[in-house]
Amino acid sequence: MAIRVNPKLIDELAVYGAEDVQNCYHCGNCSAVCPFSKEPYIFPRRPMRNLQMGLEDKLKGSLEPWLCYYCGECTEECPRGAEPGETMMSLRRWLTAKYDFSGISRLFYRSGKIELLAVIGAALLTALGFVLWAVWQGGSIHSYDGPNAFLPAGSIHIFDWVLAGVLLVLLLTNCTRMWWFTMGRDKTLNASVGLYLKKLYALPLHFMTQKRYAKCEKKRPWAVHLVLMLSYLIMLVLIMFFLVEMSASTIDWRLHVFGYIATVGLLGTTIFALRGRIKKSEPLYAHSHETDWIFLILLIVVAFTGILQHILHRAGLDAAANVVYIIHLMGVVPMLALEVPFSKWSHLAYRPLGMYFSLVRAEAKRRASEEAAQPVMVTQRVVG
Amino acid sequence: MRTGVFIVQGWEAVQEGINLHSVESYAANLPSVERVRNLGVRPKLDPAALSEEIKKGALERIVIAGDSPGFFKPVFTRAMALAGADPDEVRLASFREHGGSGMGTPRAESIVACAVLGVPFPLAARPGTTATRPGTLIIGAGVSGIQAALEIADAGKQVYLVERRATIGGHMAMFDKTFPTLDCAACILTPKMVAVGQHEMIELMTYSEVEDVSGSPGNYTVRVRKKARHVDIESCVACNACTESCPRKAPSEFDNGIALRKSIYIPFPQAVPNAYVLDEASCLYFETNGEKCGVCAKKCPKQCVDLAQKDEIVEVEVGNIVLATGYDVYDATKIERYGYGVLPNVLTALEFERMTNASGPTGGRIVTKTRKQNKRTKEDEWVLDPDGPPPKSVAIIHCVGSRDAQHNAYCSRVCCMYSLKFAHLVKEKLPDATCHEFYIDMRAFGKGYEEFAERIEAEGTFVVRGRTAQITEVDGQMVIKGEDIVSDSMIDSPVDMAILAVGLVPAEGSERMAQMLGIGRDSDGWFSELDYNSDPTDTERGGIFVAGACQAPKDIPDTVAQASAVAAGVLKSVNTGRGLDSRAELSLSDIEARARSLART
Amino acid sequence: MEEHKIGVYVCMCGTNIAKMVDCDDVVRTASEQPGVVCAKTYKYMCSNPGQEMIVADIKEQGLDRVVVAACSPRMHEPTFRKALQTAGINPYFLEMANIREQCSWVHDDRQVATEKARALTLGATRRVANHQPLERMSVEMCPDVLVIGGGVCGLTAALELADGGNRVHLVERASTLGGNVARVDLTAPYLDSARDLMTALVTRVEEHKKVDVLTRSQVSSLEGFVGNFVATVETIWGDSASVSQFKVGNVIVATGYKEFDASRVTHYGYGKLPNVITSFEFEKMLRAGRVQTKEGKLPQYVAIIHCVGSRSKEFHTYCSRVCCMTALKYAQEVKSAVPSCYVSDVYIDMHAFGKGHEDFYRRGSEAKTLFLMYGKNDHPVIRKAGPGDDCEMLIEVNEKLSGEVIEIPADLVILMVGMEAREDSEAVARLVNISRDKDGWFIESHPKLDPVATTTDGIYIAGACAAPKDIPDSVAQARAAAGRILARTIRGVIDIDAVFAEVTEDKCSGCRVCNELCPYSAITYDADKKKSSVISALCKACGACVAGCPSGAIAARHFTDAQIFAQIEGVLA
Amino acid sequence: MSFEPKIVGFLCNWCSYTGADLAGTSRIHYAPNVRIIRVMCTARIDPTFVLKALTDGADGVLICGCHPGDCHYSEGNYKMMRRYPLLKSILAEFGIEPARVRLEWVSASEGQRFADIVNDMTQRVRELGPSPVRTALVQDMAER
Repeated sequence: MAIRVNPKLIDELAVYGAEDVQNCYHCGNCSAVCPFSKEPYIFPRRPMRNLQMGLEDKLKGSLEPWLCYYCGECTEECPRGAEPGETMMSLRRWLTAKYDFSGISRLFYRSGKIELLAVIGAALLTALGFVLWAVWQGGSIHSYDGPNAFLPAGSIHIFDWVLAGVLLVLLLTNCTRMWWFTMGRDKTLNASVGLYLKKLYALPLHFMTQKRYAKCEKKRPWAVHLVLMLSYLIMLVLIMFFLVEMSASTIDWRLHVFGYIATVGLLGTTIFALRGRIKKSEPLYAHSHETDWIFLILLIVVAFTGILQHILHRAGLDAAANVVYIIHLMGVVPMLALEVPFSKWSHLAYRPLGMYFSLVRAEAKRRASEEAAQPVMVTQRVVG
Repeated sequence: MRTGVFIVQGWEAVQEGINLHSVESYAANLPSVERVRNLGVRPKLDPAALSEEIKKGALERIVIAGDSPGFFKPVFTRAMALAGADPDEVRLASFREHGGSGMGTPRAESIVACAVLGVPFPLAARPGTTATRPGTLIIGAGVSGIQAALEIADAGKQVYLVERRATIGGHMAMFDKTFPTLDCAACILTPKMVAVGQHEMIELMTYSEVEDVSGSPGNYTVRVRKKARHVDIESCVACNACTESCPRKAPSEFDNGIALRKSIYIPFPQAVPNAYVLDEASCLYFETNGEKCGVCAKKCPKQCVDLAQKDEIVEVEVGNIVLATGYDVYDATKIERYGYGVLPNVLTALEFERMTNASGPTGGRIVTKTRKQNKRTKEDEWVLDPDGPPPKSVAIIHCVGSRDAQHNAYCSRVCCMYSLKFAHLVKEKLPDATCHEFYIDMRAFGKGYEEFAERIEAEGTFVVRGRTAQITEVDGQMVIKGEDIVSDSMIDSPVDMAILAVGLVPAEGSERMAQMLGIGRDSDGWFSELDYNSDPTDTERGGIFVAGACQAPKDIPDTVAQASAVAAGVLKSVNTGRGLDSRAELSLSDIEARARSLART
Repeated sequence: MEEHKIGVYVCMCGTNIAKMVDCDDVVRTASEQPGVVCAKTYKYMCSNPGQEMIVADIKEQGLDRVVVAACSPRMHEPTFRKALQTAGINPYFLEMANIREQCSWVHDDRQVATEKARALTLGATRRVANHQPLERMSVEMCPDVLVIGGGVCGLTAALELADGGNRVHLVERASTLGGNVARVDLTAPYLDSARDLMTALVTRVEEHKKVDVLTRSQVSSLEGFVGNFVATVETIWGDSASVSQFKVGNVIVATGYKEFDASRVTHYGYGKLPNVITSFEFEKMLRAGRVQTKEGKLPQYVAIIHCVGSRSKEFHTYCSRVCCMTALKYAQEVKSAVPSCYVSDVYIDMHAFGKGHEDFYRRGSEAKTLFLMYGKNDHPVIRKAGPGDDCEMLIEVNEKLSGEVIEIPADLVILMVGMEAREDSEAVARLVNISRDKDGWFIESHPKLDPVATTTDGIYIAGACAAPKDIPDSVAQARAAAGRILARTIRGVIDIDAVFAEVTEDKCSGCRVCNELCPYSAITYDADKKKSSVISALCKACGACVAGCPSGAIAARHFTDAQIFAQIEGVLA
Repeated sequence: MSFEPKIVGFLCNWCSYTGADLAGTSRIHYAPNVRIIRVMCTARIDPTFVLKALTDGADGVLICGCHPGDCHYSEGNYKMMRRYPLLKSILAEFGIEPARVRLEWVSASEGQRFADIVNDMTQRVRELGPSPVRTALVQDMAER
């Protein structure tokens, strides 16, 4: 059955940043220079083709975008300025929007304004909420910790867990949708639960190490990305499990040293990324979607206020520390509540998943073809 | 006729040097012009809105002015139809088409004037004639120059044929076979070269370069530097004694560096003139300012080696000048991913032409380079041994330096076909070798080309759609990486020889030549013709013609046709004694006046 | 038969001959032949040194007959005849043995190939002994030129010649000048105005004092030979026809092409589906400013299909050369006329090879034209869309760049019909006595080095009548043909071949059989002498009369019975 | 070894000889048994040529001209066509198998066709064996 092309999709994707994909005349250069392009996942050319022709279902079901790390080799080598790298990035944005059932991320990606408003809104609500709550539970603005602390760590900790729970639910539903689009829906694919379990190792592995990213010819983006990731994780762990200890007035070096490292990591990498995007130093930074800016700004605000309130508290300026703490929360809440499930940071989940699914899919296909007693699909074809 | 003039700015940089404001005000003052509007850069035009505008102004004629106004014609035509006006009354004032580039604002204004008056520009801007000398200077003696020279000389008219190198024949003389008929290039070219050498109406100046051109159409004075050849063409009998005695070697230009020649040498056995030449650059005698060597002069039995010879400047007076300077090939070292110059068995097309040529360094054997120790330097180096091992698999890579925004955006027109020819030669000489063509579009457009392409595939060459991205060496084995698009697979294959189908680039010195002759070059550096469609061989300057690949990449039949076409341009002026003057010289008022008078009739 | 001093020269042609024929062996056997005083081989006999060797031998050893065993005489007979001339002997004392095209290139057993080469050379050696000295005659060349076809090519040629001072008779079948280009609105790749181009040409031609334009006319006969043709032209005025006759020295055939008839292709439903149109029909729409469906609706989807009738097994194997660029032009024009429209362009290979072409292709991409690639002989299929679809038609394509079988929506389909030889090309070929290739295009005398001349002296072909061509290439060829003619008319005289038939009077019985046999009525009968005689200038040396003459009174110069008998003996010895 | 016939080919200059050249330029291989003699037109081919060839030891004679209608001299090949049956009947009287003499049309663009014809004819004549004329001659020699 012939698939109906949709010439309009290319315009839709342009909104997500794929503005030059029509220039591709399919010389195959990009797929050839890409260190990750291996059968059965050949890209960026193939996804670009599907995009040009508007084969929406194929794109929705494709894992290739998640296998691309945007090292920019393809874009640099493209003879026709079709920006393969940026096209893959845009596809990731588009997919994120497709995975999200609520449609919120679609809104965000289609208009930076809406996202900005949402972020500001969430921030203000957070501020208002915490202040009211602080006043109601009789906290004193002049006390950071102790009995009548303005924002007692214990309660914040509970709030964190509640928020985390909500996020997890949102994220999981989206991930399930991702699974359905890319794996579940495909009738031809019979991947046993065993197979899923067998390949499960890939999930944490790639999540923690970004090991594939290291294969790019350029190492720096990978390093930056890794540092950012790890710093974030450390922070997450500290906040989720040691918030009380962290905000206690006595410094426990066994914990705080991690806090400081993570803060430096976060600040360093975000500043580096910001500088890059402003100067467009790498192809990866050449095109910046609104979402990229908002995300970076939030991150830097959070990191900065995080360390600042800590310093102020140490300096005994509790009132100032509390104010900064509020600002800090104003950054954290939108970032976690909006960015993670609906926008840029959702790829924290989707990329490793994509990697994981791709392994399962490839293996399943391989077994199928073996059963069909066809020649084994080789990942490298030798000519002649 | 109530006319509206709309100015659009499109793609090219043509409008640089054109003051659009002055064009606008000029247009506004033309008779019957009701409305002048600048629509800006690449405007998005809505036919409905335009038709309203036409209705409001009750416009009966539209003139679209700009570098490529044609891109906006259909929308105006439709708007005219919607407005109930005559859709045929949409006229184009194309700055690019009529030489707006370089000619500046007045030219642009004159183009607009013609369009407004409904007169085709070429009619109004037709220069008068001027007395023309009978002699003709042809610069470049490749197949194009040779053809033009013979055509003109056969009519009994004097031709001065200037060639930079020591022999005529150009690139074609280097080729083995020619597509699609596969007859050997030498077989069809050498007779013509011989004819040129023997022709009493052709004064051949090889190893010479044009220094300076002065004068006006029909009456040019050209200074030609005859570089010191140090060998007397007349008395040299090509006995080879000098070469045998010469101690120095240098890479052979004719063999594109895959073989060495002595410092005093003959480019190739069938060279015309069939005489030797001494290359000062590599000569020991000149290196030591005459202290050492000079053996060739002593050894020459006819004493025709003259080491004291100096460059000589000669002046010729001609009526017409023909540019047939041809092309150079793209420098493959600029594309590092293909490893040319690093990997020994990555060849350029011309190198392969010489290798597969029966009279080439390997006697026509297709072999891979072998590692040998250099006697003197005691170092290992890659050498081309005629008895070396033949490649088991050959990859031919299309579009090297062509169709690529990072190198040359244009298509070089001949590479697809000569690549197919290479595949045939490989298959013919090494039936057991596998041969792959990696292409983007197979451009087999000429008479018998498509059939040729089909035949090559039938011969067992694998034709793969997908441009190879890189050639690397994995423990001594050359490996190419690419995508086989149609079969949806990645290619990561060992090959023994890779041939780069390098594109064509304007010949070295084209820029200086253009300045000297006062003609334009396009954005890619090729000489600009007077009119893409109707005047492919004339130029803005009277009495100056372009023929063959120096105007844009071309294959042999098209080149030959252009050469003969140029002969027509030359002969008609020589025959009547009067040739066309320069269009470049025409003033705005001349053109406008002519347009007005034509409009009246 | 008097003794001769024969020289035999065997060319190795690099390795073209040498790799399949043992040239030295051929030389050995040849040198044993009676009369052969020297026999040699050389790498390239046609090269300067090669020719000089022959000249030297003739001078030094007093050779009076020469055999060159090399490539086809069609290639180098003139070259070597010239060499003989320079050496001071009659050029017709040469005979060539074709041991390349008809031996080394077509056999794979060195021994038998050598044996055959030996035989062929022997044949030539025996034949050449019987050669007689022949003199080329020269007749004067009429400067006037007949140009057949009033398209861009014919017009350009006419102008070029007229500007050169020659009188030109321009004959056009139709009632107006302009040909196919006059049907086009804009030209690719720069979208320049084809109308301005044509107006300029036509105006100049009509104003030119040296050009006689004959529209509604066709050449009914062409008598005579190069330099002295007599053309008869019929002009139809309403229902009356007038006949004019004039003398011309040369003829340029610029009859152009005709577009492929789309209704021959069934799978595109042309003629059945109302909104499937040809490129020329679309040109009309553009000129009228009405880019719309038959129902008068604005198309939302336009599809352009390449290579209709070209590059296919069923119709024409060749590429029509201009369609790709024209298609890209339409893509631009549709986008301009109907900005909201989606254009898809279904092609095989994008032939964007000329100046500015690739850039134009890129602009097509920038305008978001959807380029879809189909395989040769795996053509798309068009069907009517269902009521549910938002389009008139659906085109099914096996798309190569994605490997998917896809359907393209279309409200308007433009078929890029290729070029083919005109129906009257056969008649024209016969009229001016030139040959056509398998596709009906006129054959040039050499595809590379002589693209505008033909095998018939004085007849030139230019433009798309020789093979598909775009405007610049046609114009170049038109000028090339003009250049050729100018070169010859300027000299004023031309040499005609010395090979023709002649009657030995005393043998002639006056039976007049030959008179009827001659296709060129070159044989006249002298009633009182009761003898026939040949007008050598008209004779094209076919030899029909020679073979037909019952009393063996007619001899074909250079093809005498004696010569051919000798050759037969030679090849069989 | 098997008997290899000698065949004389008379080719017209404009179509068939060019066709044979094309077979060459296209490197189409075919049997080496044919020795080509160029004539301007098949109309030039006098029946005596054929007889001469056969008596001089040819086992077969191949005559090639332009396709009907394509003759460079407009109708030379028709003249040959008319002459051909006549020729055949004469040969028959001499007891020469008709298959030994063959008239074919080969155009300038039919290199492949020319090669096929040569191969086919060579095969047939090979099957026929040496020409009776030739054997007769040999006996004649022997008797003397």
